[in-house]
Amino acid sequence: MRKVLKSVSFFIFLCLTASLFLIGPALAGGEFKLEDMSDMSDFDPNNFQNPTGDTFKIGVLQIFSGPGAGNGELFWITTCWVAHDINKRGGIMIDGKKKLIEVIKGDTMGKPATTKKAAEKLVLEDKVDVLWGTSGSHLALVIQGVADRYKKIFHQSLSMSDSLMDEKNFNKYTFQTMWSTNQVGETTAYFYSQRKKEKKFYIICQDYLFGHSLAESFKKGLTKYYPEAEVVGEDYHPLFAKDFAPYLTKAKASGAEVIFTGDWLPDGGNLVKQARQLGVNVPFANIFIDEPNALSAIGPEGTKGLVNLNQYMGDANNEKGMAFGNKWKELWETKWEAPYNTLLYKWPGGTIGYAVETTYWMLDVFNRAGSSDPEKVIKVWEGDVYKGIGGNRLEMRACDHVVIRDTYATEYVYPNPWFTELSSGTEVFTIPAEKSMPVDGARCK
Amino acid sequence: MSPVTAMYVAQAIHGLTYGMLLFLVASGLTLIFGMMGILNLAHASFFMLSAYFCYQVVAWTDSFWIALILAPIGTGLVGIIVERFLLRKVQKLGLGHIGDLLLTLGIALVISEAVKTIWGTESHQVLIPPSLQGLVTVAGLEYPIYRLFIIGLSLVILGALAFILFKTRLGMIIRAAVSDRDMVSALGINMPRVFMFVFGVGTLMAGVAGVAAAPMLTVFPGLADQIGLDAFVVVVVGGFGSLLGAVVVSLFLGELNSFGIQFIPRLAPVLVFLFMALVLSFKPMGFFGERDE
Amino acid sequence: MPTWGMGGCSVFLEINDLNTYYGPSHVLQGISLTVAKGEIVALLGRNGMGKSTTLKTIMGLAKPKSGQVVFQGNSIFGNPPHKVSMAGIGYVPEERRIFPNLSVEDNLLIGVKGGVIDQSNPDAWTLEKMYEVFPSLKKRRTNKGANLSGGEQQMLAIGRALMGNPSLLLVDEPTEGLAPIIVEAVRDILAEINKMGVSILLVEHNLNVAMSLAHRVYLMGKAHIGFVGTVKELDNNPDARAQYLEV
Amino acid sequence: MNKFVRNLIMWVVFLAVAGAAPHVLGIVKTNVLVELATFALFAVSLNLLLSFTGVLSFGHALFYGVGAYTTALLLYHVEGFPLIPALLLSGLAAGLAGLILSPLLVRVTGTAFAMLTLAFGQLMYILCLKFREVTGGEDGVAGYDIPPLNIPGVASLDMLDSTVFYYFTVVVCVIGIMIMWFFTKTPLGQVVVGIRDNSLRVDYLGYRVRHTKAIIFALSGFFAGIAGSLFALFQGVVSTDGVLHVMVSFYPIMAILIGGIGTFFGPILGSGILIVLEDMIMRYTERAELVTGLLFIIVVLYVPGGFVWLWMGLVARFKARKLRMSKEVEA
Amino acid sequence: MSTSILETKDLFYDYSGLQVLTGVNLQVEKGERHAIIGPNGAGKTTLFNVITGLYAPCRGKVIFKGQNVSGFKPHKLSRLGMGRSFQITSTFHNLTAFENIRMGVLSRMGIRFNMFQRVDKLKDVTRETDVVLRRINLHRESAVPANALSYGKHRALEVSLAMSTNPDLVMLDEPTAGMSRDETHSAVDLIRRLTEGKTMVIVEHDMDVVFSLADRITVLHHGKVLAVGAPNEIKNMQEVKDAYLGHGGV
Repeated sequence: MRKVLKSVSFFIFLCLTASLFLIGPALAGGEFKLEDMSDMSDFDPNNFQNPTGDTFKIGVLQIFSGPGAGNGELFWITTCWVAHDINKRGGIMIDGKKKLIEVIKGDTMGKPATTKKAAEKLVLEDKVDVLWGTSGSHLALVIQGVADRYKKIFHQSLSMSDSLMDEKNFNKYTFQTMWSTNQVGETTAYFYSQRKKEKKFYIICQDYLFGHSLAESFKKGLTKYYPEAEVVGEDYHPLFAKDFAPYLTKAKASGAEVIFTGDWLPDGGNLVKQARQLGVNVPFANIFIDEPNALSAIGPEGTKGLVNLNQYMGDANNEKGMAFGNKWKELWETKWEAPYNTLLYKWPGGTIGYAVETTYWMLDVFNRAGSSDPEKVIKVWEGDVYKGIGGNRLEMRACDHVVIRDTYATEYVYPNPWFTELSSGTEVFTIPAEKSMPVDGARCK
Repeated sequence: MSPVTAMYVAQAIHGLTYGMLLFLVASGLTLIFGMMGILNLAHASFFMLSAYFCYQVVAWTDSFWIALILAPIGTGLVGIIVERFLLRKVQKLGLGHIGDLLLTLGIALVISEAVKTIWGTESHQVLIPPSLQGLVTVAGLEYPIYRLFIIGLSLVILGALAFILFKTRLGMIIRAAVSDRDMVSALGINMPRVFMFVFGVGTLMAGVAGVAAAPMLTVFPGLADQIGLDAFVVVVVGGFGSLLGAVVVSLFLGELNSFGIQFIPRLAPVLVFLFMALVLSFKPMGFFGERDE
Repeated sequence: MPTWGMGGCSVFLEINDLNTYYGPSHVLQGISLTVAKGEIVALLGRNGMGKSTTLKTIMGLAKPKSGQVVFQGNSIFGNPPHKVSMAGIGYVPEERRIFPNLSVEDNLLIGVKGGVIDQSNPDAWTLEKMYEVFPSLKKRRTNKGANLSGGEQQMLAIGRALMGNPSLLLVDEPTEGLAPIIVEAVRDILAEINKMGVSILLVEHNLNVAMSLAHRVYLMGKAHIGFVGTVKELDNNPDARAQYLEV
Repeated sequence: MNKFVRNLIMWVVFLAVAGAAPHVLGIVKTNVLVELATFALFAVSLNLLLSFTGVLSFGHALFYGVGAYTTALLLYHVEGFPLIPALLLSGLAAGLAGLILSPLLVRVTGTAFAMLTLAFGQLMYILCLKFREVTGGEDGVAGYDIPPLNIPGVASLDMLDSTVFYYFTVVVCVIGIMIMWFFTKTPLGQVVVGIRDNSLRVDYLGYRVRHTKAIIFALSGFFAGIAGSLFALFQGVVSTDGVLHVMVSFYPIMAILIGGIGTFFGPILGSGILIVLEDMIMRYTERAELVTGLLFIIVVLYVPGGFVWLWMGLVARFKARKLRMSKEVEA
Repeated sequence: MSTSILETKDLFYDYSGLQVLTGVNLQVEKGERHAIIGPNGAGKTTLFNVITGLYAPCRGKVIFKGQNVSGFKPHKLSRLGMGRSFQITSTFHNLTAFENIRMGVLSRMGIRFNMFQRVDKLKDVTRETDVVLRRINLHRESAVPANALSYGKHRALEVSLAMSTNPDLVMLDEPTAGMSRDETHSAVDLIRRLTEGKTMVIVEHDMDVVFSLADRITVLHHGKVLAVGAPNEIKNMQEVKDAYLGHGGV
């Protein structure tokens, strides 16, 4: 009797395993479907209502106070948006029942010590299921530590440093959906190598680790794809610098045709603004100077010719992305109040776009894992492929948990369908994923 | 002018622009210290506050020029209120620098939070007025009108300040008070009121700098950080209470910034503090300073 | 010769039982004195007895703890210096305290109440009148205060106080450290000012000067008044002199 | 005897409360206490300068930073470096920094001292940003393992356990603060207090003021370094902004001012108020700095000198009243 | 000559151009009580400051116990056996009377850098301090902070502090400044008792004090020594009277 049972169960086991192998690939991977999206007309970011009861909790770690508090606001709306949408769809399947999504703030204040405290509070007191954030690789590193220690999934959605997932820092609970500095460098170099219009580059970056590694990766990218190009000068300025004129004067005198900058705001905006004021009309290749409020102050003329490099251009890329963007824009026009009524929030372009997209992905992964048990989630997310808002392919590299995806470049023109106040990109140049790969983590070698 | 010469000349003028802006902030700081002995940690916050006022006035009236007048005045008024109702009380308590320090740091924090509460946390933009946009070309050197305007404006303020200090009775009183304020009050002059005025003027000048800087920069809550520290260096190196020191060191730091970036960009910020440490180690009163305390 | 004595409308400045502390040090222990209108009163005594402190306390530069200070019928006890000054008391401090970085003329002008010279009042001090009385200052009117000689500084300090048209002048050690010839000049000027109707409370260590100027004398011992009388009375009282002044 | 009993009771209460805390409060709040203890140690070390030597340092973060970086770099580069030596070496490194700077620092007082320390602090901050090959710049040093505390033959304590680490921190901080307290009671401590009150007189009594000051800078630096080392162990990451930023220097000053300047235990009270308040505010508002700012203003206006003085004033008033009442009763 | 403990030779000092000491020759014999008097601005305090090492002389020499000590720092002079008090009370005002005196006692015992023992456990220091306090009649106020003492007692502490290192030569700068008559009286007693068998130099304006204490008097005028002599001689010198009472007398 026993034997029979044993063989039957073995048989069943075999069948199950086989079916897993057969069905697995079909199951693996999710997709964002616009038609599934709920009616968002009642979404109010100013008064976001968290569900109560037994919920699935996202801990959003960002700067919510101090000088950088604008960052917090920006990403708060993106996570709330996704939560609202998913909640209206009924939530996600966790441990056999549908759970609604709750979003909880964790204020990093931009400081490592506060970040640790905030992350630990989210994990231990609020009992979040996943940590989400954050700008600043030194802060991301702190959160990785917390994630590792308390065995929580950390959806690292906003930091770009390659070193975060290298052999030293890798931890299996962290998944990096933000592209990395190496990808930026290769993307930029590849774009210019295909265009073959400009040959002389000047680098102006912020004087800290991120700025330097971005500059390095760009130079590496040039040697790889565009050896005939020349870097005619490079400068690194302190964060929140006041006067960029000395750098710009040097850049102008160097005869550069393009200035490559990794500056984020407000530095990036000030850089372009002061360049135009100084009559330095060299185009900037950039990743963060796509903030419409800052650009509108420079005006359509001054923003013409800016080349923006991005991991997400759903708004311009294709119909699907456009459709999603229009839904967002309608609400922006009709519903939202300050601070969400400025140009920054008009289109879910670069920054907002990828934050929304990868948050959908993350929730989809949990849904498919059917559990918030990290081990199960890791199994699902490693090697997972997801079709994003514009139908673009996102792949989570199994060996080191970094995203592999196509990247994009666009040159700003005027007029354009998006803004009347500034130039913006219409034509998008796609850099295939294999041309802009994240650095191989140790486990991938 | 050859392009290389043009570059150097341009760098020199950049240094002048930043130096003059710095002077506007530092001169108030040094006057307040020289006369009242107050180490005002909130001074740069007034710079930022004025930039926000400027943004607001431009939003209401669409005129940079009205903002250029109203924003510094508003800032000066806030300064006067702070002096009259907070600083004066604290000075009476006789806690010395420590009291001023705690108070002004508190004020700095409150201002930066108030700004966020009123205007939000994101960056705001102020445009250069149309009449000051564009470039002028002199001897082959293109230079933006607005930056020249800043230099001109600062010179006007410097001139006005010099006029007040050296040609008016009030200036006489201020100069006398820097060396002996008790004696001044024994001559029938209401020193508390003079203090209030000086504090108001000091913050007003920081306010002018704030408005002048607004169109070049972004108005955001972290606006005050770097210029505040730089202004401190100016005051310390120039000598507490010395306007001449403030002028000289502001311009020096401005040029150090420009040419530091030109020649040794990686070390420019180190230089500033190394310079300050050296000066203080061997001349604790600063270059033009007369008094400690 | 003005009358002196307690009470009456001629009493100009009246100090009663004044106590002042520097920290724990009780530097004035119940000082009482009066100055009548038009009078020169000398406050004498050795160093460190509290003479300067008495003047400073009247002026509001030292904070008194208790007592009365009545000037022209109004209490000025505990008033800040500028109010005391506005009430009509001028102050010529010990060591002159000239503003070193101001010109001579500015040093004078800063003493003008409200900054405007009252042209309607013929008795009001003007720069012209001042230069008449102090011709040496006229020559050096554009010089910085720091560059004056001791005598010139003393003249300037007196002139500066006079520019406020005080009716009472507190003068602290005006002849200290001056050459004999200058001492004479200072004495003459103080006498002249007094003739113009300004009462003077004088602290002086040079007995010669004090005795030749004053109508009345107070001698201070440690923190207290030890002797009051006319110059003549002091002359006739060698004990008091020996106790409070001499070697 | 009375005093002895009172002290005994205080210690028992303290040990009971401190011992029970992690079991009552949970990890997050226990970690707040760890932060508090470290910060208190840091503030007391600064207070050795401010309240006992009478000089105001705007650059105490320098020593804190040196301590933190020493620990981080030691643990990062030397496999299996033991805990206590790391802690002590960090303190020594910071103390050494104090000694090295002392020839310049002893020459000045007052504002000049404040500004000179500010300059050195900022110089260190910028140098650490620039030498990113060593310090990791903005990102800092991370990814080092916190070694267990090995007491040979007795136990090996796992410092990754929050509760264990809490006890460890509390013990280190209490010992550190007690040593500093002890120091203020030694002859040299007396000389230091004398220097604050009247450095010229100290000179005239035959003491070498500058040497004495140098020792106190080194000592203050040592304990600031220990505090920095604890920070490094606790955070697992040491970066310029975290340990060398100018606000790191200002914060303990605020703690001293709020707690009670001129007293030994005031800074501990001040640290408690600041840290606990900040933790509470952050739970309810994003305007934490507004509350801190208002706190500073209110303290300086209404509690000048800090809460310890307020308390002592109340006690004095209470005693005076009791005395008066007892006299009335007698009458 | 050989008996003089302190000597200055042709001492010059000026404050940025203002000549204060213009060649002072002073001799203080071992064991004597020597007073320096003179009108204000005669340079008494400056002379004190130059002798005690606060200022270095521009020219001339200070010889203490046969050694040229010009330009020596105060702590060095203190260790050689010179003490001083100040005209403006300069104690450790926040410390108690006991702690004040203990500062001197510690220095005398050479305990200057000890940070390994509690100071209140140093029995001999405590005992010695108590002895001093009793001698100056402050033992009842030993726990009172200096600035809470009555003025007279505070001054007494000032003088005692100068004596607490047990110097061979003590320099007292106007020890009775600002005291009431009664206080002055007891201060003179105290000084007399404390300086028994020591050498003392005193600057004083109160002539009662000077004449009741001093064995010898030096009169300083315009930065120079005007006269030296026993009290009675000085009293009767015309030039001294002139210097004190103004030109020509009354």
